[in-house]
Amino acid sequence: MIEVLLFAQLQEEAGKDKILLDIKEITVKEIKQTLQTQFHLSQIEESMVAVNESYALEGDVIQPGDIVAIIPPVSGG
Amino acid sequence: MIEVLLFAQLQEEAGKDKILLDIKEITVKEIKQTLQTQFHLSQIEESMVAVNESYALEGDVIQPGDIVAIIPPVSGG
Amino acid sequence: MSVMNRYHRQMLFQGIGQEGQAQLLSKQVLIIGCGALGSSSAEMLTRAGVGEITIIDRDYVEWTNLQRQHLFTEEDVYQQTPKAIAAARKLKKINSDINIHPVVIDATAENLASYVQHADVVIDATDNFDTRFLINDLAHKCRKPWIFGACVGSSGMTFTIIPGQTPCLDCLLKVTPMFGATCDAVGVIGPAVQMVVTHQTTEALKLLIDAKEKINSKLIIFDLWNNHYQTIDVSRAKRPNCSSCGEEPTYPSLSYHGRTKTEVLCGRNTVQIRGKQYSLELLESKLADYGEVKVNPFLVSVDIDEKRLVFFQDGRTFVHGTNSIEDAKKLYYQIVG
Amino acid sequence: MSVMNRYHRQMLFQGIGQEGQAQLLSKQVLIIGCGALGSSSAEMLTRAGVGEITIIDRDYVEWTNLQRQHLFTEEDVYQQTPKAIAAARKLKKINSDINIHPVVIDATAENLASYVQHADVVIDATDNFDTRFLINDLAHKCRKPWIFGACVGSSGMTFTIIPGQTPCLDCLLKVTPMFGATCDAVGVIGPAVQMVVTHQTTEALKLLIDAKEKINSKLIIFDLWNNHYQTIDVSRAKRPNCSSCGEEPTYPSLSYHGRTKTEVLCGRNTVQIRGKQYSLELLESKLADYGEVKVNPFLVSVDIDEKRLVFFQDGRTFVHGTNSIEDAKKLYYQIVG
Repeated sequence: MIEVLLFAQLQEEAGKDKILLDIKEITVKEIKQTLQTQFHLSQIEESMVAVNESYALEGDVIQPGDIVAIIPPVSGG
Repeated sequence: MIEVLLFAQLQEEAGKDKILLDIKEITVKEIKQTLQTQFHLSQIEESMVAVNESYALEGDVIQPGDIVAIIPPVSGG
Repeated sequence: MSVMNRYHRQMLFQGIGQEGQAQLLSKQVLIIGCGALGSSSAEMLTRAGVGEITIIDRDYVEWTNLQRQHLFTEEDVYQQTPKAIAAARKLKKINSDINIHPVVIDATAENLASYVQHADVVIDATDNFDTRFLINDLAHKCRKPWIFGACVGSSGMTFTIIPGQTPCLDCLLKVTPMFGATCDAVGVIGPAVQMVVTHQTTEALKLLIDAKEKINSKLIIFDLWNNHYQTIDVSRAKRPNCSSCGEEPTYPSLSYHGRTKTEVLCGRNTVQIRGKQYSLELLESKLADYGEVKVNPFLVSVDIDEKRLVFFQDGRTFVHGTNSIEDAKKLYYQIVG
Repeated sequence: MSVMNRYHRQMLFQGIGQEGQAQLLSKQVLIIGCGALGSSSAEMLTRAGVGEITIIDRDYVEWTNLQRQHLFTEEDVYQQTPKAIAAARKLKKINSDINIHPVVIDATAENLASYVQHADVVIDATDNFDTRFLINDLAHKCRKPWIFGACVGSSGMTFTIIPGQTPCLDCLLKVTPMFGATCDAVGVIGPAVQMVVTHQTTEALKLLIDAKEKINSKLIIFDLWNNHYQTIDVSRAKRPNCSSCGEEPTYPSLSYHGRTKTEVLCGRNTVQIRGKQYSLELLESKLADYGEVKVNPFLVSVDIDEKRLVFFQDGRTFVHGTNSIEDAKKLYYQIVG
């Protein structure tokens, strides 16, 4: 299982703050596409991704057991 | 290595907020005694202990790699 | 102006919405203590639109408060305004739609009971463990959720205690600590206060709108200066035989025996406090920060400003130099926490 | 009264002490924006005794602000007091020993430069990415640390950006986001604001007293309602060829081309804003929350209250129904963030 945490406006779009994906291995780029397809997240392309509290690049591989945070641009203040 | 985080007044007494102990295995009760002897922490007896973010009992065994938090009674408000 | 407009951004937040806002406006919160934690909690809940807020505090505003206690100004110090009153005046200017009840009393088992009974949520903003254990017992007796919070230095902790569900303060600490670190002894920075209040307020909002599944079940401990933040699973700490939250509770803080008692010793300019029995050795080392300490096998004494405190082995403390129970207790809790 | 007495509890805290307090009193902080983040930052730094605090904001106090923006009262709404002025009035009552400079302007590349130049630390309390990228470029050009902060809903994030050391905002976001979520669109709760401010203030104190080894090197992201808190190591994000913090910086936000430009269209009761080029499709879905949206292949328009916004494909936006650049920009940033 890969645990995906959604922050801010992405929660509203997905209707939840946490998603469990039953996937073996997936790149950051691919997980963005998967989430985009399944949950129609409008800003996933512009979102930062962190895997296990570390900034991730598009080609990084996510393993089962990893915790992924999807952090969209937030501008309120 | 066992990583011990000290909070609040214990930091002042120990002169640091983090202690690394090169110990194989140790119980919660024993680690309290060890810290007491080495750093003269006045309130370690009354402190809560958490191992890997879980409340620990005196007999629990701490392993290398564990993160231990020592939380003394704090009363300010 | 429309009430709805005022809370527009909060109603837009999906977790609260219009329904949640209506609930907030119909609820009562009791804030015990109006120092750093209490004044900020009161401000945030007032802005959020909680319908009724009762604030209990025995103290007045002083210079050393201004560094971290929100709502208070220099004028409050010059006027020596009681904290609950000073807070209420500011809060009414912020939100005239809700009811603020300032209560200037020293919280005791007797006078606190009816306030706890009428509250939907109780917020701990006290500065000593005696009052916290009193709250713990009263909250369990009345089946009310309460939100523990405390801070010193750059550290703090908070935990939401729900009767019949979570461990209670007694479960967590097992014994009443001899001393809790106080801001008077170790100091404190404003952000440590705000961090505790931020979590307490969030949990209060969840409790008030009955968002049960969102309540944080973990104890939070942090240190902002050293960049630590832990969320601790404390479910193991719950004891079925706990005297406050167990199967046959005795509520020890509410019994005559368990209480800290005070009396003015007539004609002696002295207040006697009868509380916990402290180890004289531990006292000796603690008191060294405050002034010259004298010790003999029966007592420890220290001079602080114009007052002298004498701690006896049997749990009695004399505060010489005052006839005011409030002043005496204040000094006493500054030291023992 | 003795200044030392006022800061006693903060000087007792070992991390600051007497020396640290003296340093705070000699330093300058620039707070850009005085909404929710800015008003609370200003209050905490004022109480902590930072010697000079400059607060820049173009806006005035409104009803919807009171739910989360500290310092402001109902009276400020009735008077439509500019936020920076309203804040400064309250702050002077809290601490008359320090200097507060309220500045009521719309921040631009020109007028912001000298303020950044004179500050020891810059705090981001803005509500839009245009100004944040402006701060990012100016801070790197002037080699000043700045503390990014933002929040919506129950979430927020903050990161301390130190030129020559950490990644910058441009490194983190790679592209300027099309839209940042705003409180006007998604709502916000007070604790989310305070959580960001708590971290920003702590980092500001560390920077001001030069406690370098204590600076939090991680980006903090949290969600209070859902009980998430992560500290993210972003060191990998730093790009040597970054146009703001890289080896050959061009500071794109400071160039004429990179700036958002505004002009009043004479006699048309309309303001033109020339900014980023937005995807009309994305705009269409975003704008649906605000009112009826009309679309054709060249533009998207929406009516909001008495105004009409028209977004063109080339990055121009018309705000019909006003001659005020301030009003037009405010509405524009409420939507695009």
